[in-house]
This record gives sequence, structure tokens and C-alpha cells, in this order.
Amino acid sequence: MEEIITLDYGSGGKKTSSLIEEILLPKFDNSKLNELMDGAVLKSKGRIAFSTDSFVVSPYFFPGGDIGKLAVCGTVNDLLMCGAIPRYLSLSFIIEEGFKIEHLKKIVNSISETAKECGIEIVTGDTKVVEKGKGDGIYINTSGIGFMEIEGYAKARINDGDVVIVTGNVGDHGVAVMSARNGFFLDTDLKSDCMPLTNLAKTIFKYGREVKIMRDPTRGGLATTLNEFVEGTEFSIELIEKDVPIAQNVFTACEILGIDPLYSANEGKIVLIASKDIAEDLVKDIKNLPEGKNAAIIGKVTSNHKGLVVLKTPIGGSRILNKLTGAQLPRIC
Amino acid sequence: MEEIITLDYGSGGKKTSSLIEEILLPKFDNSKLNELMDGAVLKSKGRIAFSTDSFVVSPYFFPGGDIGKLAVCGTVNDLLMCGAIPRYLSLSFIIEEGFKIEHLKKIVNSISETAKECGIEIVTGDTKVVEKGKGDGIYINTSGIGFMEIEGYAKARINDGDVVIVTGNVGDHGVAVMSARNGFFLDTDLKSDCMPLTNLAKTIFKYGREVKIMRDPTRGGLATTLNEFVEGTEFSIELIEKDVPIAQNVFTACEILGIDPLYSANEGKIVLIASKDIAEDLVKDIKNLPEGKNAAIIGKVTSNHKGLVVLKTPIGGSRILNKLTGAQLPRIC
Amino acid sequence: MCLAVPLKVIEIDGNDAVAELDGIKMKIRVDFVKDIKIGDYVYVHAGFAINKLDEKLAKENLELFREVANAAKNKSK
Amino acid sequence: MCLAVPLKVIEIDGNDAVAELDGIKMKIRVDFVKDIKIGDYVYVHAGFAINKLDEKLAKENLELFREVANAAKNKSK
Amino acid sequence: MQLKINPSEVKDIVEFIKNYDKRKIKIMEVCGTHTMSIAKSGIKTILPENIKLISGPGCPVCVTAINRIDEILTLSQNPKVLIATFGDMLKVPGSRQGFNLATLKSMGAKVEVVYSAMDAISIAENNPDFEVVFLGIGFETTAPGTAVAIKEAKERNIKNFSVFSMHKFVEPALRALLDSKEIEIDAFICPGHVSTILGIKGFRFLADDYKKPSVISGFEPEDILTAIYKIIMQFEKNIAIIENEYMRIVTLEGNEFAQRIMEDVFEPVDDIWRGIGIIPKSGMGIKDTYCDFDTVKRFDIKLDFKDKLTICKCGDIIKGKIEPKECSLFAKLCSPENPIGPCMVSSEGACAAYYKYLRF
Amino acid sequence: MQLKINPSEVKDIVEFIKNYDKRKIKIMEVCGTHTMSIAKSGIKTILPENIKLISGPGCPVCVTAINRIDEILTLSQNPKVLIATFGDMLKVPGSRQGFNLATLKSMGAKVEVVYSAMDAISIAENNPDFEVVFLGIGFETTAPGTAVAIKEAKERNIKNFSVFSMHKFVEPALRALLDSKEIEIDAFICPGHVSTILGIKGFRFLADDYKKPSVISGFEPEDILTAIYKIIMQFEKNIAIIENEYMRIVTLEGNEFAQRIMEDVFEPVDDIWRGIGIIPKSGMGIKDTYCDFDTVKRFDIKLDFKDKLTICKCGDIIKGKIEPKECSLFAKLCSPENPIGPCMVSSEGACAAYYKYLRF
Ligand code: SF4
Ligand code: SF4
Ligand SMILES: [Mg+2]
Ligand SMILES: [Mg+2]
Ligand SMILES: [Mg+2]
Ligand SMILES: [Mg+2]
Ligand SMILES: [Mg+2]
Ligand SMILES: [Mg+2]
Ligand SMILES: [Mg+2]
Ligand SMILES: [Mg+2]
Ligand SMILES: [Mg+2]
Ligand SMILES: [Mg+2]
Repeated sequence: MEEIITLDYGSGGKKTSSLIEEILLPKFDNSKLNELMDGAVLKSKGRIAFSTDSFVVSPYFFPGGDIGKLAVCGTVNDLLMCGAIPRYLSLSFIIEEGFKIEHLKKIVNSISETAKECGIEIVTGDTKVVEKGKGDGIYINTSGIGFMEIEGYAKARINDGDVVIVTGNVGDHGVAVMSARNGFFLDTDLKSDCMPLTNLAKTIFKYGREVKIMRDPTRGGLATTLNEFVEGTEFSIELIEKDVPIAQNVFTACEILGIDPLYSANEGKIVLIASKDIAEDLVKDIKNLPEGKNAAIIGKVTSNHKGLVVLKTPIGGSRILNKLTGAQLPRIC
Repeated sequence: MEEIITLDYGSGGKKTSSLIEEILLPKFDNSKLNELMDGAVLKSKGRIAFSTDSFVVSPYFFPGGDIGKLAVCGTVNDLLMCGAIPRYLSLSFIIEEGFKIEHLKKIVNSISETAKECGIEIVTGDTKVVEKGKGDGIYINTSGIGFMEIEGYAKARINDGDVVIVTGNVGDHGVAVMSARNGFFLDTDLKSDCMPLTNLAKTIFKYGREVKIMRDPTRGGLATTLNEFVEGTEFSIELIEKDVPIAQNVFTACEILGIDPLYSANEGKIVLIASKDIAEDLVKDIKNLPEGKNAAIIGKVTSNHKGLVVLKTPIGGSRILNKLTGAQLPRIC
Repeated sequence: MCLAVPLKVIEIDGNDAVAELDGIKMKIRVDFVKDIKIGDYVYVHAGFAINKLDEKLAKENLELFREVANAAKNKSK
Repeated sequence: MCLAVPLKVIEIDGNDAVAELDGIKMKIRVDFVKDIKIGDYVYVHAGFAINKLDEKLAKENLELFREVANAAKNKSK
Repeated sequence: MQLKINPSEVKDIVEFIKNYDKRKIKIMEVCGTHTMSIAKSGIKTILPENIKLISGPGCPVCVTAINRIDEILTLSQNPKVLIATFGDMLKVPGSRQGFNLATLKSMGAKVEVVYSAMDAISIAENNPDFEVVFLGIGFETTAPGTAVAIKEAKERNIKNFSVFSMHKFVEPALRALLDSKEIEIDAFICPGHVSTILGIKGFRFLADDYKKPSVISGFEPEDILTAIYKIIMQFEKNIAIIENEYMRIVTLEGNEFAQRIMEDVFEPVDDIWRGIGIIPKSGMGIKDTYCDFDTVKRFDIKLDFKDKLTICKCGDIIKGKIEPKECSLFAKLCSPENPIGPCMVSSEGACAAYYKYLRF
Repeated sequence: MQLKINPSEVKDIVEFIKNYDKRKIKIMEVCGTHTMSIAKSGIKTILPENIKLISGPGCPVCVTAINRIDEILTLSQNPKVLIATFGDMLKVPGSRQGFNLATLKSMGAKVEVVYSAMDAISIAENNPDFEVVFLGIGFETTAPGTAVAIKEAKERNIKNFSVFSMHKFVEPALRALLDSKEIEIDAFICPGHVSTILGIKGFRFLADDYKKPSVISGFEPEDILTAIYKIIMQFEKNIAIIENEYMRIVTLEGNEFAQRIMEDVFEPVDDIWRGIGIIPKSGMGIKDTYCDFDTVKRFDIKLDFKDKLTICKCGDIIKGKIEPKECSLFAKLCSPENPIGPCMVSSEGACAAYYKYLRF
């Protein structure tokens, strides 16, 4: 029989140990984790960033990545967005009984590789097993600690005349995962953009406080993140629709399913607000990175519509771009 | 209609914001969390402990606590066991759609109260919603950061002649939860011992390096933790069965269900190995705390059975006490 | 083969009953233990009372242990 | 009312077909678009081809836009 | 294949319309997809004061009577029933506050979102223990697909599949609106995809019987702008004809195969429209030949045709009598997160479009 | 009620036994619960060399033939079937490596752990769409409860409940062992709870027919130590009688009500025991009166009675021929985490007890 996870693996006894020792430790070899204590004891430095996310993506293997890669990138990216260099990661699994050990190994492998790529150590972890029918294969939580590099990214620092920059095409992850999940398509080239934002963020860090705020526009997409930037402030964002980079196939998939790429999740993009003076240089620098080649200035900060994001359409019209209201669903109308 | 969580609450849009702003933030009011950034930026100090756990307990309300209290205590206790004073907590929910908002509020409330009791700040969080049938009401991950107080708890420091101490009755949590879950009993006084170990740990910290290692014997129970202490070492533990404190009702419930209290989870106990010289004093100190009144010396470290835990029975026999092998199940035989 | 524990009967309703020990109450069936009354102790296996535990006999059992212990002590000498 | 997108037919099997655009392939039904052949463009609504998109007519449509644009420009002056 | 023109050319049409101030024209865009496209492209923000676009009864979700929603929600509580539906229907509220397919699903009802009626058939085959009920919504563009699914289910003898038909004809609704005289509409932008099926002849009655300048339009901004231009021109020329802007796909006769399949399966029945009331012969009932696949008969649902009191003004909005912001609940009690009426639920609903895109 | 004596008094018995060196005595504890209690209290570690305790065929899980397990596992794949079982059966391996109820459950089979046969009836009532199959395992102590459940199901006309009876009689197995002469057993510790049902008379045959000193014993360490003491005394006195140490609950005639209910529902049938083979009239078949509740008839299961080849030596262990450590797989390929045979699965299995408690 194919090896599968049973409830025993979560009982805290021998099977749990064997899971840790045979599948996890060999991939995350480092002295902190090997102690197998209740937690890891770590060197710290000045101020730190701390972030957490649980990952529940379905399917857990999707074009362009898997839940493991996503779980590492997700927290690494959030730490970077705080202005920190990611250092330590915790890793916690909730596995549904019946999950294939082969799949777990594949996921663990991609966690390990992504962690290496990010230069982050996995220092503490946990594994729980839930009954069949009480999960969706596997859920992963990662929490991370980073050492602060640049302090003070905050919406309070956004100002009239600032510009909005995105580091690449938007909507890829959400559309790729939705397509992989719902089976409406036979085949596509859609791929999640899931990746660590390390190089992009480090490039941005160089511009110090000329960058006001940045964020990875994940759930809720670009539109929601931009709203978060200005809601409750005196400012609005004017977004130029035609300047927002969207891959042709993502655009087409959205047209077919009746969804909006501006609300579709990204897992490998940064959207930021920077002072106008350095915007061109910054975009040039970003474009020099392979993952930044589609970077663009997509809008600007104004005082015209306090707290709102306004989209300027190609025909010269304008409309409000709200936060996402409710999960996006394929529609016929 | 009763208010419930729907998928929209996890979409990252407006409903997610309203959940955070109306239910979570008011309970965890602190400036780090209020920023609602990708993570929290925190003051750190020298060396830190970092720990994570996901909590999947069923039922999520049980006698003596709920999943919220458990999630805070669990990570706080793990940090304490590392020799650290817990400071910051991350909080991540995986909620099944259909979950009652009233239940969520109750859980959030108990998280908030327990966090206050522990003197820990909840500084960053996440909320995901999964489809009906892909969860079990609610799962919670907490990760925590503590500032190191005592370094060097490690099994490498265990020595011949050391004694084993437990801070109170064992098996309470596991038996209480199993009883609440399986409905085999009509009614019991069984209660989880779920609580923060802060005061107990601080008392133990005072004994510095005279304490060799300590751990909260959660999943897998006392037996599994003791095995973890000596496995792979030159030493064994001799446990005196009659000295292990067990509440009478826990003992009886175990007899009825055919399970073993030594393998039943604890969520408010510490088991530790300390040098003989200070053992009596330490136990006396622990007994002075209300939560330590049943503390006892329950065994000693020997070199007789390398790597094993041996139980001395009341009739003068002995037997091996292994790690748990597989989840405990009620039996008739 | 067959775990069984002695519990005290605290409610009876036909073949259904409630038994208790140390605050742990459970529903049991008493189909094959007749003339049962509240306060009786029964051995319960898999949810069924398999027999009553007679207080007098329990005392005799204790006496038996003591006799054996005594005899053993004498023989060991 | 009815979203529909133009896709290119790349496989046909009776009333089942596969249509494609920008690498996105989907199964569609062509029950009510007869004399269809591979390479044809169809407008697809809710999984059904509702009509063929004639290349010649598409060009005429573009010309229409241009005419209108021209006329509008002249009128605006 | 090139389908779009150069933005600078579009600007010329925009410029003309923006500056057109000769007369007041109230144009109804019948189709919800037009409503959506107009809102998304910001066309309303460039129209001059004197040109008004009002949304018609062309959002299938919006026109579905609350009676039907209640019946569907009740049906979803049957543990044997699995509802297969287009995503559009998921959040349409019933008459009890907070009840919709999404919330009932989150409490255990079996609901699956499909992209095509054919998907519902596959679900039926893969779930033999469930009664799969497909919610048939939409106008003449969507109904032929449902008809194919019903025919296929019959041919393949699928026993656990049925359709709750709420399909509707566009023409009776437009006639009812025009006949009622409650409202003034000067011209129509006609639904491009319904016209694909019905042909230009399907909307000729607007010009012939009611003397309304009408243009069948596609869904790109340039399509709609061109249609508006052409309507203005009809007024300038003082004519009222039906024109076809969407020539790349709409023909004179439409898709006769689709018409035939639709006629084979459905027959006109009196139907109730949200906010409008009963319109004779405006609904598509499943013919007796296919009664085994009719959810209403299969579950013996007593269809309710009474006008249910609702505080929602969708009816007036659908009739073009008021604009969303004139509803006293708009953006206060009623929002996309907590919609009171269907016009706020559907992304192509007039209220939702207004709420999302135009509340500057 | 006081049921236990003072530890110091127990020590006196221990001391005696520890120092007893007059003769070799091989005692079989028939009951798996005794095996477990002996292991947990460490009695084996205080016995002198000349006194051996060997485990008998009294673990219901251990004696269940692999054929039955395979049949159960196959049955669990029926999507309509919900298996209700005592926790004991969950991990008993079938003949395909890695297959047991727990792993099949983790892949979607419906399996619920119950504490009582009556729980299985409640499950049947609460899951009318499932066929609830209760796995009837155990000897005369457990079978009466199953009999009550079957009678109740009949009375209450519960249509979706049946019992896969693998219940067994103890006597035929002990007779088979003693008759086979393959093994030497000098004396017996008789199962206390089976005796509660059958009475002292139920085990008289050991002394009368086979001249084996036998003591019915309770399950506390002092019970077992007393039984051992009494067995030694019988040898000292050169007698072979049946004695009752468990007097607080075991009577001469046993529980006649329970016997009667059991006889009403079950009848002796030839049955196969793991490692022993077919023993005539050793199994409890469900009588025809209750055939509606017989899983075997209901699902038309062709019971397989062929001896399946297995590498496990449980048979020899159950017969007292070898000790667990003499099996070449013991603690190597076979362990509680990955049990090959049932003796390693059940916590009262001889191999599991030895593995867990005695591998110093
Ligand atoms: S705002 Fe809401 S209540 Fe008012 S008409 Fe629109 S949908 Fe109905
Ligand atoms: S060790 Fe395993 S294989 Fe050997 S007899 Fe025991 S159960 Fe069977
Ligand atoms: Mg711990
Ligand atoms: Mg985060
Ligand atoms: Mg994140
Ligand atoms: Mg853990
Ligand atoms: Mg983020
Ligand atoms: Mg931990
Ligand atoms: Mg822990
Ligand atoms: Mg998050
Ligand atoms: Mg249309
Ligand atoms: Mg017994």
C-alpha cells in the first residue's frame, strides 16, 4: 500500500518522532532544529520583524509551485515588506489523515529548497494530524522573524504627488490556482508567480525612506492593497488602467471566467508608493532584475478623492476601485 | 439568522477587514497589531526563544478551557520550557465556513484574557477560511517569541543520580478532552489542566543550572516526554509508579476506557530533571504555588538501562515505559 | 479479553441505568443483572453490567488476600 | 446578461470541441454552431459556442469603428 | 484576429459624445453585461448631462423573483439535493435576512458552482446518490445551453438530474416596460449576445412598434460608444430604426439552431419578474416531453406568484424609474457585502455597479 | 467499597513466590486482560526461573483469523457501509501489508469506535443512509451485550444494523490446546470476567477432565499473585481442582440471564482461530431467527476458512509453544508501530505486552 499519514502520526508518540526524524529533519538540517526542544533558542539583533500566515491553498500542488513553496515565500515576503531581512522560520503542519507521504516529502522538499533560496533557517516546528474529512490534505503555518533593515514603512508617510509602482504583472497566482482548482479549463500556461521577493525588496531598501510603504498584494489583489494604503488617509490613488501590467493569458482567463485580475492574488509581486523624485530610477533598477522586468509606474497619489482608489480607464473615464467584497467566483453574466 | 463565517471572510477583502477590525483588534489592542501591516516590528534583546504550535483540539470548547486558551498557553509554555520569558505571540486562524461568530468571539475573548494573564502581546495575525467539510470548526496556530532567561536546558546535562520531578497530577487534559469528545460518559468532573506555566517556570528558573531539562508533557504524555529525555543518552529513568500523582477521577476514567494516564496529554504541568541536591527544596517551592501543590519526586536517573524509562511497580516488579505508539483509543480488552 | 470496572448504580430505568465512580457517570445497560437497586455496585464491561459486586463477598475477598499473605509470610520464614 | 469571449476552435468531436485563446484551452459544446471547422473563431458563453466570428465581418466591424471615429472627429470640429 | 481599435480613434468618438449638448436622451442599456462594461470603463463619467444611461431588466439574477430564491433555498435543505449553479446566484438573498445559497452552503447545504449546464450533468453522473438540481437562469443566450443539457440527460437516461428553469424572454419584459408608460426611455442599446441568438429581427419591434432608436451593441467600450453615437445620429436624423453595431457576430436571423433547440425544450409561460410582477408568456417553462427533468415537477414545488413585499427598489431600478442612489437603502443598509436586493448582488446589477464604481 | 489490600501485605505473597524454587510450573493465563495486567505490574520480573507464565488464546483480537479481517476490510470499502467497532480492532492487519481499518478509514472508509454494542445501534439510528455493521468480537463476557443489541434491533425494527459475529467460546479452544498435546501447560489462571458469566462450573473441565490445577482470578496484581500462590499450593498438595480467587463477583453458576440471552441469539458453529485453525463448535453464529441482523447473510459474504499463510507466529504464541522473543520478526520487522500479527496489535496481545514492557 502507498504510505499514508494516519492519526498515529499526530499522536505525539513514536510515529510523530519518525515523521520528524525521517522526513523533516534530514531536509532542514540545522543545529537549532535538531535539538527537538519545545522551541529554538536564537541569536537576535536590535529590532525584529515578526509575521505569521496559514496556507490553505487548494490544490496544494499548482502550476508554478506548491503549498510548501508558498508557505515559505509568504512569510519571507511579509517580513521583507516590513523592511526586514528574514532570518528564522517556524513550520507547522496540519495534515489530514490519508495524506500521501510521498506528497508530504515533495512539499517538504520544496520548503527546504525555497528556504535555502531565501537564506532563512527553519528552526522550530510542529505537526498535527486531523481526521479524514476535517482538512484538505495539508495546511501549513509559517511564522518568521527578520532583522530590521529599514524602519518606518507606513501609510502615514504617503504624500500627494507620490507615485505607485508595481514590480510586475498582476493577478497570476490567483488565476492560476483558481484554474487549477475548478477544472473549467482543459489546459493553460497559467502559472503562479509564487517566489521570494528578496532581491526586489533589497533593491527597494536601497532607496531608504524615499519609499513610503510597500506590500505584497496577495489575497484581495492589487486593488485591495491599494485601498489599504489610502483608506483612512487624506489621500487617494489614481491608477492608470492601461499602465497596469497584466499577462495576456491572465487577462483572457479572467475574461472567460468573469473575474477581475486586479482582485486576483499575487505571490511574487510588490506594490509600493515612492516619492516621485526617485521613481524612475527605482523602476529602472527593478527592471534590471529578471523578476522585475515588467515593473511599471501605474499611478499616483492625489488629494482628489480622500481615501479612495480611482481607476482611470483607457477611454478617459474613471471609476472607483474598491476593496474586494467577497470571494471571486466564475460567472456567466 | 445566527451570524456565521462564510468564505468571504477569508477572501482578503472587506469581510476579512471587518472580522479583524470588529472582532479581533478590540480584544488585542496594541500599537503593533493596530498597524495591520504584513508583520509586526518589535524590540528584541540578546537571545530569544522561538516556538510554534498548531491547535486542532476537538471539541474546541472543553471542560477547563477552550482552543483559544490552549493555543496561548501551549506556546507560552513551550517558550518557558526553553528558559525564556514569553513576550510576543502571533495568532493565525483557520476557520471552517459555517462557524458561529459567537463562538469565535468567545474564543477570541479567552485568547485575549489568557494573553493578559501571561503578560504576552499578540502582535501579528492571520485569518483563513476553508470550505465546509475541510476543517473542524476552528484550528489555531500560535507562534511565540520569548527573551532568554536561563540558557542551556538540554538532555546532555542529565546525570546519574539526578531526580525526576513533576509539578502536579498527570493525564488531566487528555482524559478530559477525550471524554468530552467521544461522549462515552454522561457526566464527569474531569477538567483539562490547561494553564500558563509562568509561575511554575519562574520558580524553577531560580534554581539555575541545577535544573537540567524541563518540558511540558503534552501530546504523548509523561511517558513520552521522559523517553525523550533519555533516548540516545547513556542514562535511564527509573519511575516509581506509586509516586506519580494522578487524580482519582482521571485514574478511574482511564480504567473504564482502557487507556493509560501516563500517555495522556497534560497542558498545565512540567516534568523536569534536576540535581538531587536541590530536589527537595525545589519541590517545596513548587508546592507553595497553588498549581504546584501535588508536585512530587517521581523517579531518578540511573545508568542501568541506557536510553530506557523503567517503571517500578508497587508490587516490586518493573517494566519498560515506552513512548506512545499510536493514538490512544478506548478499548474493551 | 474483557476489561470491567466496578461502578455504583445511581439511576435505573428498566434495562437502562446510570452508574458512577469518582464523579464519572455513564449510561449502562443492566439487561442481565436483575433485582438491581440504586446504590448497588456492578462490574461494567463494554457498557453492560455483567454482575453485581456483593459488599459481603468483597470483604471475603479481602480476607482471602490477607489469609494468603499470612500463609505466604509464614511459609517464607 | 451573458458574458461571451471569442475563442479559436482547435479540436472537434461531434458536438464536443476544444477552443483556445492565449494558451487557455477549454472544452466547449458546439451543438448550435454548425459547419464549424478547426481554426474557426467562436463566441463562447457558459461553455457553449453561440456563434462563429467571421474574420471578414470582424474587419468590417473595425472599419465601422473607424468610420464612426472619423465622422465623430469631423462633427466635433 | 484584431477586434479592437486604436485608443486614439476611440478618443474621437468620446470627444464627440462628451460635447454633444443638443438634446436630452435617456438610453436604456438592456443587458447587465453592458451595465457592467459601462461602469468598468467609466463611460458614465464622460457622458454629458443631457445623455443618461439607465439599466434595464437584463441581469438574470436581478430579475429573479424573491419567491424563486426562497424556493431554491428551501430545496437546498433537502439532504438529497445538490444544487449546481452559475456563481452569479450564490449570494442572492432570500426573504429571510442573511439567507442565501452561500450561507446555507456554509452550514452544510450541497452547492456547487458550474461554468456550464453540461458541468451539472457531469456532477449528476459523479454523484449518483444526490439529486442534482441545475438552476437555469438567463435569457435567450443561456437557455439554449440548458436545453442541450436537458436533451442530453434524457438521451443518456440520467435519472438524478433536473433543471429549475427561471429562464426568461427579453421581449415581453421590454414590451411590458414600454407599455406601462410609467417610464420614459428614448432609445435602447440592445443586448449583443441575446441578439446573436435571436438576430437583428429579435429587436426590430423596438423601432417598428415603439419608434425607439435602437442599436445592437457589443461589449467593448468602443462598441458601446459607437452605439451611443449611432443613437445620437438617429435623433439627429429624426429616425427610429434598429441598427447592428455588433456586426462581427450578430446576423439578421440569428442562430436558428439555437432557437430551434430552445423551442424544442421550453415553452412560454407566465412568469414573475422581481419588481415588475407577472409578465404573460415571459418565462421559459420546460415542456411536458421533458417533465422528468423539471425540478418543479420532480419535487412538486408549488410555485408562488404572489408579490412579496420587499424594501428593495430593484424593481424601479430595473424599470429605469430611479437610479441606485435614489434608493434610501443604497450604500447605507445595502451594500455588496450585505446586499438587500439582487441589483446589489450581481456584479452586473445596477446598484452594485453604481456602488462599486461610481460613489466618488 | 474497599477492594484492594495494603501493599505491604501483597509483598508477603510476592516474597513467597519469588523464593519458591521447588518445582517447574508452566501456568497459562488464558485471558488477554491478565496478560496485560501481568505485564503492567511487572509480575514476570519477580517470578523465579522455575515459574513461567504463558499467554493463552484469550485476546479476542489476536485469535481473529486474518480471513475475517480481510473480509471486514473488503466490506469497509462498500460506500454504504459504516463499520462500528471496539477500538481494539482498528489496527489489526489484514493480509495485505499496511491495510487495516485505521488506514482504510484514513482513506475514506467509514469507521467509528464504540464503547458498547448499544452505541452501534444509536449510530444506525442516526445514519439511516448507511448500513451499520458492528464487529462482534470477544468471548462469553462480551457476547451477551451483542446479543442484547441484536434483540433490541429486532424489537425496534432497525433496518440498517447488523453484526459480523466473530464471538467465540473459550472452552473449545482450551480443549483443543490440551488435546493437541503439542504443548505442555501445568496449570491455568482462568479468565475472571468470562467466569462471571459462565460461573466456576464453566472451568471445572480443566481440573476434572485434564487434571490441571486452575484458579479463577481477578485482574489486580494481588488477584493474580494470589492465584499463582494457590496454584503452587495445589502442586504442593498434589491436587488439581478449580478454585475461585475472584469471589467478589464470580459465583458457581455464573450469570444465568446473560447465558440465556446469549443462547437465544447465538448457536455454536465451527470457527477458525488465528494460528490454531478450525475448532469445531467454537464460534458463535447468529441464529436464523435473527438472520436479518447477520452481516454475513446480509452482505452475502462467503466466509473463507482456508488457512492463510502468514509469517506471524501468533498461533504458536497463543498455544503457549513459544515466547514472543522467539519469533524471528519480533522487535525487528514486527513492532506495535508496524505490527505483523495480531498479538502485536492488541494492547493485550502477548507480543505487544512483551515488546512494550519487557524488552530491557
Ligand atoms: S440599493 Fe439595495 S435595496 Fe436599494 S434598490 Fe439597490 S439592491 Fe435594492
Ligand atoms: S512478533 Fe509479530 S509476527 Fe511474531 S508472533 Fe508476535 S505478532 Fe506475530
Ligand atoms: Mg512542549
Ligand atoms: Mg503575515
Ligand atoms: Mg501574507
Ligand atoms: Mg508541537
Ligand atoms: Mg503581505
Ligand atoms: Mg512548540
Ligand atoms: Mg507544544
Ligand atoms: Mg495573512
Ligand atoms: Mg447579452
Ligand atoms: Mg476475562
